[in-house]
Amino acid sequence: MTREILFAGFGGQGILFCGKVMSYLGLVSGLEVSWLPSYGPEMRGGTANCHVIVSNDAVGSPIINNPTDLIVMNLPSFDKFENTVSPGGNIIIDSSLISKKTSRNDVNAHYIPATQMANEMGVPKLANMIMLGKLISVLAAVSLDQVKEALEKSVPPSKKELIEVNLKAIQAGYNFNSDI
Amino acid sequence: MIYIICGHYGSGKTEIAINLALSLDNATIIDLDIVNPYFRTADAKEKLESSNVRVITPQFANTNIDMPTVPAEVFSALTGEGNIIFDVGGDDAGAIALGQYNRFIKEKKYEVQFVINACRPMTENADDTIKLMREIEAASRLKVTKLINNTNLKSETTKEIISDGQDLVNKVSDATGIPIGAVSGKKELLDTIKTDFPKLPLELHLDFPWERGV
Amino acid sequence: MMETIFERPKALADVPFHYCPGCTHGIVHRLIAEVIDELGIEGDTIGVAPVGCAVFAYNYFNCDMQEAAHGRAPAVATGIKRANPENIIFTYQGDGDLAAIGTAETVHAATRSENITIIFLNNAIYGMTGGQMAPTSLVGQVTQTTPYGRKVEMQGYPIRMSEMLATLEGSSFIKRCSVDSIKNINDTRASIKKAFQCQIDKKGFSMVEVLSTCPTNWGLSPAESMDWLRDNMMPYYPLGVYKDVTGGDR
Amino acid sequence: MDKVLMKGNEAIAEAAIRANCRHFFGYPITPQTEISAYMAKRMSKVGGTFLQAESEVAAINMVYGAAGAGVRVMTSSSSPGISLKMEGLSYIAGADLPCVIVNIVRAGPGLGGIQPAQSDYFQAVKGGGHGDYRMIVIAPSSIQETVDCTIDAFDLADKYRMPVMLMGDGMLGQMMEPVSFPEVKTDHLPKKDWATTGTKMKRKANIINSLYIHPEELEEVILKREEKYNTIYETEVKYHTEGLENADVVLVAYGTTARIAKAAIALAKQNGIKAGLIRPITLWPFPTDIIAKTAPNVKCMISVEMSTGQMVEDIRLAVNGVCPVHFYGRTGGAVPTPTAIFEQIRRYA
Repeated sequence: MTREILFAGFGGQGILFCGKVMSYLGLVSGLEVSWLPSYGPEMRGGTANCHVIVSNDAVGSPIINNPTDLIVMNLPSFDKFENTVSPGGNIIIDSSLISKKTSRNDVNAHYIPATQMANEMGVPKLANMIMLGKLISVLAAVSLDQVKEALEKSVPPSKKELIEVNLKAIQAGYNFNSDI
Repeated sequence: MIYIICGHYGSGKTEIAINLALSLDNATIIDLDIVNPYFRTADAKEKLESSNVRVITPQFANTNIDMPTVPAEVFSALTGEGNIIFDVGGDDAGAIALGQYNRFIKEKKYEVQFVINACRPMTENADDTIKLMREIEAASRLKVTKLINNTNLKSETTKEIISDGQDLVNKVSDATGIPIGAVSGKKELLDTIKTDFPKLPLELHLDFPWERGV
Repeated sequence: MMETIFERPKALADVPFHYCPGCTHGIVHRLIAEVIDELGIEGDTIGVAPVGCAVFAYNYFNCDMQEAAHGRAPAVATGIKRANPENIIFTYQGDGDLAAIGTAETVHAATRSENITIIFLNNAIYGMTGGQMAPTSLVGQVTQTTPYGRKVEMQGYPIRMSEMLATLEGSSFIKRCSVDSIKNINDTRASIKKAFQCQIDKKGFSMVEVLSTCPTNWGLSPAESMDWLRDNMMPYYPLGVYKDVTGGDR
Repeated sequence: MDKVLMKGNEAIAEAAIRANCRHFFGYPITPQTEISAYMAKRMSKVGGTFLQAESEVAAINMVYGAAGAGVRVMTSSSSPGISLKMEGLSYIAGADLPCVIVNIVRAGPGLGGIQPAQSDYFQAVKGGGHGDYRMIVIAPSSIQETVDCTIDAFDLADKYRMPVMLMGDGMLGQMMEPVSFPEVKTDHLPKKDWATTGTKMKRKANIINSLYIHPEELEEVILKREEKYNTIYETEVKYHTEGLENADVVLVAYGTTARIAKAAIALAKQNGIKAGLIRPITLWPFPTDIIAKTAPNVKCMISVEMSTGQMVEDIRLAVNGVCPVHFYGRTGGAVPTPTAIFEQIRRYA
């Protein structure tokens, strides 16, 4: 099993953090992982993306050219990466920020209004965790205990109190049924 | 007698100083070139010493160190007997180092020989040459007493080149009233020219590694 | 019975100096060695030698020494001090080293209040390379690279390092001295001692600037050089204490 | 669990601390800044020194001073900053001081760009600074290997009294992978009795210096150092190979590029082409022997680099005309793709 997951959106949406939690999820599940961010000017407000590979085998190239899973949180990233997704792969789209639908019929599209849900929950910054919850449910590979363990490793000790609320957001995404 | 050999960079001061030292009895040659660490009296030290010439050089001459410190021995040589030849560094920059010995030099009989090579840039015409000479005089606080025509293009020197250089040296002499001491050059060439001035045939002592015999 | 009236300081190595006759490097080396003896710190002292005429300073002291690249002595000293804060570190630098190529290292060592001592020889000329303009060469001074005299519009003004470093919060003891007379030589010795004491007391950055001569490149006899120093350098570089906060706590 | 997820830059910093490096002098530059940031946080907690210097020039000279004083010391930078450190590096080599320099390479020349590159290969292995000197250059290709190589770098520096460079690219510095830290031992290494720690009036003064008055004296010192370099060439070469048996085409690549090359080799296999990989881990000393030994058995070799072709020259020297050596590279911060490398394999197979 190898998942090549591309997270993409605006700087400030927590894209890199989202990928980091996913990497820790792989780590606590005993898998090989790699996490590669885009860095530099993009980090300071432009588009941001990161490549996460989770695999049973040693990770070769850490660069993803054709993701098996794409998580997009803005339109430019959707336009840029939509066609790179491997056939049979997943695209998870924040439908409160991207009104377009995918034109591809060889991938599974999951539309979730993550930003709107986060606002309604009173945690506007956690749309990224809602998206991650959706990805976890799509991949159906891990337990919530493992998610909690991964969060504990990703969040610095000074911000421990945020673990619970992050977990709630992940759960909301996990439970959201976008496929009706 | 103190002979001070000065002039423009690359005018041939060191070769003239070495030849002069070899021609005199009881001679001490002082390498006072604080400007350029290459092609200096120290290169001919062995040859000079085997001909009984005392050689005083900056202590780091011919080492890896670019530090032209002048040795205290110079003062002792100046207070002793015999002939002293100062091989001075190029231009006024090189002549500055003479300044500290001014008092000692003036107490003795001395000659300041200004070497001219008309083939060198910055001494191609009389005005520039005189200007440079005046700068050297100011830096050393000594007056030039003789001009030496050492015009040459190294191995490509011809008698025409020497005679062109003589025209320049004559002009400098006329304008300043400083007498011409000699025309210098390789003996074979000097033999081919006619001149009213004394000839100073040179045997060359500074060479490149590829010119040295095995 | 003979009485010893002149003795080589123990911290000074038993080798002849290479300096030109009349050069003041020798005097200042001796003063540093005397101070090291007086303070009894030879076994703890590490000196940093510069590039410049004092490039061989590492041969002249009996303490451990490091040679530094041109201008980098304060950075090298910082590295040594941070590796072992109990050692006493001094740098010995000329004007080109300290005030031109190494200005950044000097200023930042001072502003960090790096607990080191700098002995700064200012003779207004580059000696090692044969008499070119120094950052401290005076206006009008003729050097190999200012053949028509240093001109403000071309080369700017000579830099006063003691005054400049004294404005920095981090400097603790800054003094300008001279070695042109017995009285001033004694004062320089006392100032060097105070600078080392400042470091021993962990009070931060100290520097003693010493106005010095260069007979060879100035084209003057040693005696004339001393006159030139007094007549030309002292008016522009006044002697005195520019900073002294060693009395209280920082 | 003994594994942690770390960025390459963080892993280098932590590995250095585990290797008992307690002195770090740095200056910020992308994409290696995390090393400084990590050191700033961690050094004070382990009783070490982190100092942000006023420039790369000052930082490397602080390294010189501290190395001369006998401690394990490190600095890190990225390409333009490494250029500034070259003066100090030459002095460190000339004074036989041990230290570790990290170069997280970005695109050049000049200001270039912050994206990953391997275009500092020449600078690292052929000199950069002035004079006859060598530097051990190690190029890891995963974060775990980065940890191991950092620890090795300190040991090699101390063993041979010389600067060792750890060279990664921006991608390796920025990416995260799980790592574990081995236990570090240093008791097998020589004592630093040459260091300037104060004579305590019990020994002769130690002098750290690279200046020699007479050419013959300097020549002798250099030739002695050359003997040391020869020993290193004989004993410290490190590389990794894959699928060399029966390979028609062999890729030679290091660092991140080697991982992309692996993906290309997998593509080749799917298409029925037998390709192998030689991955130099030490760039100096260069794995000349394995390349020379492999050359007669293959159709050709392809050097894959993030440059316009630098390591390829050393491969050609090693191959010495026995088989063709081709080059494929991307530069300026662009990264080769597995597909593009595979196209090269297909072209020459």
